[in-house]
Amino acid sequence: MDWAVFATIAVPAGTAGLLMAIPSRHRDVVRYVALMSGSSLFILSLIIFGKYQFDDGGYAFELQLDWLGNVAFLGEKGITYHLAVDGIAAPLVLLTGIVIFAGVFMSWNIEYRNKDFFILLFLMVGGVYGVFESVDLFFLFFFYELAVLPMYLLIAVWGSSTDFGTFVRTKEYGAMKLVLYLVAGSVLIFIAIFATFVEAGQGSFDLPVLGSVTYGENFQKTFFPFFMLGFGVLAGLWPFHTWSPDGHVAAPTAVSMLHAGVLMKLGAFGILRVGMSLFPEGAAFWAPVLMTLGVTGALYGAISAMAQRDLKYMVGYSSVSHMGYVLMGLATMNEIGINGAVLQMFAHGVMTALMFAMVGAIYDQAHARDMTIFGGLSRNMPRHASYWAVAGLSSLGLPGLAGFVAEFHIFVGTFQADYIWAGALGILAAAITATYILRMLAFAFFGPFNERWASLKEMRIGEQFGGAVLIFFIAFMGMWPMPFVDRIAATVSRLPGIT
Amino acid sequence: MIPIQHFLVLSSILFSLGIYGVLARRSAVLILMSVELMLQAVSINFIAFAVYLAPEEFTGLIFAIFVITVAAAEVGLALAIVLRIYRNKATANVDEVDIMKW
Amino acid sequence: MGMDDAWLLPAVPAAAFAALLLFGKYLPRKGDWLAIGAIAASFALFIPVLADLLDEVGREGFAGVVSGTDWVEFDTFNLRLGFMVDQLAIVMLAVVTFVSTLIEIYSVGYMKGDPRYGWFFTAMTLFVTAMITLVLADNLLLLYVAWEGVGFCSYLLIGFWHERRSAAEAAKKAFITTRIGDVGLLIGIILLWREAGTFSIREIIEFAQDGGYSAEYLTTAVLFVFAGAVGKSAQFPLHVWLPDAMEGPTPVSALIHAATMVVAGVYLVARMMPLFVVADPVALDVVTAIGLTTVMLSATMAIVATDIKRVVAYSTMNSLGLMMVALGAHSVTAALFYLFVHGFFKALLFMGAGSVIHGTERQEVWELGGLARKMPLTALAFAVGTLAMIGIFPFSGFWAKDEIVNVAADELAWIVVAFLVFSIFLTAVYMTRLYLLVFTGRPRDDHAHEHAHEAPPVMSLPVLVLAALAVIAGFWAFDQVGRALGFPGGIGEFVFLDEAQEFAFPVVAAISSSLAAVGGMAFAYALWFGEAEQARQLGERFRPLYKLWKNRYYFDDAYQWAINNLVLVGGNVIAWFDRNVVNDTGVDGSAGLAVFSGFQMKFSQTGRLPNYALAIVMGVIILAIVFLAVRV
Amino acid sequence: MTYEEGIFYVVAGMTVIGALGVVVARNVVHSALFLILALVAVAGLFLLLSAEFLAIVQVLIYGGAVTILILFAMMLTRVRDVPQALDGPQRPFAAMAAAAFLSVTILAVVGTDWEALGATEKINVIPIEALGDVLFRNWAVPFELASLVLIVALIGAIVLARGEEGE
Repeated sequence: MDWAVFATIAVPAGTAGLLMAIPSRHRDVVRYVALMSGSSLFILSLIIFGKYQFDDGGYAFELQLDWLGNVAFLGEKGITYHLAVDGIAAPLVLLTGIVIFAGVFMSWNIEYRNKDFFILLFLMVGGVYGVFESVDLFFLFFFYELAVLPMYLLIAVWGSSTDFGTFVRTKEYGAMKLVLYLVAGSVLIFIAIFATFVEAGQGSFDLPVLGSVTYGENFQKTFFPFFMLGFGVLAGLWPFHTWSPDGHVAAPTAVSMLHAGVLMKLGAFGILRVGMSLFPEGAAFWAPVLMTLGVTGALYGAISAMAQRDLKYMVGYSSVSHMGYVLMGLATMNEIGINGAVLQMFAHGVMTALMFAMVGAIYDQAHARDMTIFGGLSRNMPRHASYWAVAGLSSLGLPGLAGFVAEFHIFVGTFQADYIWAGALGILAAAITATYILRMLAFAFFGPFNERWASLKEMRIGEQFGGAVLIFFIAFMGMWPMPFVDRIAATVSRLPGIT
Repeated sequence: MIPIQHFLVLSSILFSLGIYGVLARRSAVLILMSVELMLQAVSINFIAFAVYLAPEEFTGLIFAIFVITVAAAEVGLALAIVLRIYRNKATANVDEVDIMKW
Repeated sequence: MGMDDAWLLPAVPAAAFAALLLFGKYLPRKGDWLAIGAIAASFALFIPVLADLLDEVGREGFAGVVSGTDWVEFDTFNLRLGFMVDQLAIVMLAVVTFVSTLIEIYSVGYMKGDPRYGWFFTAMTLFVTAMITLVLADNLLLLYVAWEGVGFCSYLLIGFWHERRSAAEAAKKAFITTRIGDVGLLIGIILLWREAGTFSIREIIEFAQDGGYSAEYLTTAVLFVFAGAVGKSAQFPLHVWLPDAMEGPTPVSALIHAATMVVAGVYLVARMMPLFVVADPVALDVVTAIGLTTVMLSATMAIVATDIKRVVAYSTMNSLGLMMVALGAHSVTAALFYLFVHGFFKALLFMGAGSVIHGTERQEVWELGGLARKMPLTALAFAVGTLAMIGIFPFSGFWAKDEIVNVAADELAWIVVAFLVFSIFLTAVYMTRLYLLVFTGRPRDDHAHEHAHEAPPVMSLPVLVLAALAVIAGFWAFDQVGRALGFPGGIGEFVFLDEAQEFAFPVVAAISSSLAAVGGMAFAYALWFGEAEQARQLGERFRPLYKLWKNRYYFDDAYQWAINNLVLVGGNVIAWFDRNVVNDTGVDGSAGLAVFSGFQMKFSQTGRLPNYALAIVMGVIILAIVFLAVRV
Repeated sequence: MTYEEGIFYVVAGMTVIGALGVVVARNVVHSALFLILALVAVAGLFLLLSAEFLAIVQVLIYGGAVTILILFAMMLTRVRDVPQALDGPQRPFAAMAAAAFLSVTILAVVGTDWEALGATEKINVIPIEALGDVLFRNWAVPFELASLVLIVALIGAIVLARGEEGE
């Protein structure tokens, strides 16, 4: 099955190529090609996740092709196309498969240049898979950029602007801010990658090779922040989070789903895979800072979400809040906390994708996102309301759904790492989450039915199906987290510097 | 017995005067003339190095020949450009031609 | 079938819930039979478990049977789906399984014709699953899971008629208020784990008894745990959600907000009682103080409440406060005994109130009256419930409440006991008032009165069963009764903290509390019987007091004010900060700075050749100097 | 002072005077004439350096072609007709830059140990046959390329200077 990992990158790239060849007037052909590709990615991801042998937590599905070697400053294995999956990447690969699969359903009704939309979408997905699966820093960075850049066009062309009455947040603004922010982050990453490369002196960008070197303490302390901030920007690290609400709100549904659901995880994944595994001492030194920023983000995002009236802004800020938990988990530097962080990446990925999908589903019909003008929608849209409820309850940490398992691990890890104040504030933020989720449900779906929205109908069958897939995984992880925990824990326990 | 330093100092003086001319003069034609002075200085250097340092190889001399060749081409082209500017802007003063800004 | 198979108790309703959720719509009668069957099966399964426990309980050192499996585990971290059966759990289980079976049957009649009939039973089944899990949990994590689960079901069921704005708001209020307590509970649980390295309740207790925790640490932790109990059991200051929770259908109020879920807080404290004992005495003092405050607040508010269900809700708070006081006197026996009988008579009261509401479609007491003739069975049952609640000999409430007064007299300050006795007087006043206004006197709303009719048998039968239990359940206090039923003795020899205690009739307590109760009834009779003129005059005379009680001590207003002016404003401030300071100033500002400096710097591009040439020469000179300097 | 040095100083003096005249003359035509002086003097230096061929080329190309071209350009642009300042406002900076450059280069010249680099005491005479031999044997391709450059420059100059149709 070693080809499976390669295929997850080849399939989106091939889909993009194939779509280019289809004349754009065949809209349905484009849709079905996208669906085929999305389903095959979903199946491939399931295979990778299922077949990953978690006994020792090492790399599986390894594939290493030479690309550049013995040139200039590069050694024998200078830059290799080195793909592999470990226990941390496996759930995230699965997450990507789930979200793109559901995302295709949510994008079914796009009429405006849908061919180009799917081309860019699949390019981005290929990049995402590439980041999770690359074990070579050069290609990791390459795919990282590939995952970020199509976003600009996707938002600027297919996005939507928000009118706040006194001012307008245009989609171009959102797109520009998002891309500039993320590119600024990658500059830091780029510097740190080269610094590591030079310091290691192995003439190789291969992570296992770089990981076999022990770096000086001062070097680690100097360059860990580069990774922490550079990747952290994509993970919504406070106070570099403001691209997230504006960008997500401006983006079209499937892009929001992918971006909040998967791309933000790239950041946290990068901190863990590159920063913490190469620089354990640096990470230990900076962990209190990361913890503080993570807690601040968690609380701050939750409180901000409470003040939002726009559904999508609420979800956007809740992403900031939940990614704050992920960063808290990473900052604990112990196995429970980091397990929790990875679990939270998965959990937040599916539930935030579901939320964005539901916002999109209602926006398509109502062309409004202000929760206060709705009311009693559950009468006409009971499924829609219950999907919202599942996503919301998962995010407020209701046991039995994915969010609880993840957040609980993070809190326990935080307490274990002696950040009692941080853990307590994190739990408080979860209570605030309950406030804004229930407030939203009460505004939009409960209470007396607002006749203005009498024409709204239940979601399309495709949207229902896509949402049901996400719900299945939310419930699955909430009820039976062992398949995830096994894989994650096996790899996390191998990380250096973890207590 | 002239030591090499004599030639080098002389070429320095020539080059510096060329610099002064390029920076101080306004007319494009005068600037070109100053550039020629600088090129002369370079040629002197080349030949001096060739004669003093590596008499068995003729690289310096050959470079000087190329310098003269290219300088001739350069003067021809540059003066054509000056004429062109003069026809368009009715001046040959470089500080009056400043549309390539901002 | 024995204690090892206790996991079946929650598993059966869980399976029924899954089936109802997925296929409920397609089942005949929307699957109510499946829900009732599953819960009845749970109750049936409870009996062999009980029998097994009774076989074992006499053995030396018996401390419950643990079974179950790992849920999440890696390295040394381990979360279990573990179940523990011991005396405490059994008493709770008896109430939960039995009362919920009866209430589900009752609901068939009460909920008939509701558009979401099937959903009601689905949610109720989920609730029973979670509640049984809560009772059986052998570790704090599973307990927390179930704890949140029952809270969520409570949210669903309070908001069952969510088209009503008030119901949607009440559901939200209940969930968020209890959630605040749960923040404390989760912190407490993790704090306990942090030192002990296990979530297992038994191991934590052993760890604490071995002195594993420092006193301050343990006290802090148990107080956090207690915060969870405060939220769930509607204790002061998180009590505000319970009266509003009456927006739910009456069977929900009976099951969740009287008999089972709200006593989970009491159950939790009883479970963790060994920790409270080891901790600083301050912890138990806090429990007592909070319980007593709740008792006094609820008893006074109930006197002026006019909604039949709200009065019963206040009486529930009153009872919960009493149980907390009992726990404050570290008497698990008294608390659990009261919990046991309370489950029956409070469910009875709610179901009686439900029958009234069902029959008249009114719930304001001033619109009711004289129903005793129209609904004799209900009136009888309600009377039994009222007497039990007041604590009149020989109804079940009498024995349980006297036990509490007795332990309080033994363990607590005299002022506490005085307040308790006074609260019994108040209880008698408001319960009698409720009964008088609803069932006696002249009908105040003729239309409602004419339409009033006795509830159908499917509703009145469960009520009568509960009424019978409300009369006799208290006799379990006697050793003879306990032995006859197969228990080692009365409840004091079955459920206890350190050592079994034989039942001793507390004469002084009984007399004083009976006097208070009878006095209260007489007082109420004098005020409210007939046209209730005296009551109105009294209300006029003590206008400020009346208003204070009527406005529920302004707690709701204060909280609403805090939410509006502190929480929401705080949220808006942060959102404003994010938009204007972080984003517009920080982010757009730095972008603007770049644009501005670029705009300014472009003027250095003069477009004049000499300037550029000068720059080139300067550069060359500088490079030359650098080169020379480096070479030298 | 040997007789060789005497000639050097005379020729060098003429070069410097010519160059100075180019950059400071108040009249553009004077500047051009000074340029001719400087160029011819440089040809003399080439002779001193035993590069007779280059000296001839220098006189032919610079002394003849280039100066004529420049004088033509002056005529066509009528630079001399309009009375105006010949120096820009940047002159003080120009002087400073030139002085700085001069000091840096002289420092470099003086500070370098030329003997160590293999400089001979006297001028080595380079036979012109050998130069021709190398130029057309080893440097044939660049030489041809140089003629190509000249052709291109010529065509470019014509195109630029000719002006648009109808002008």
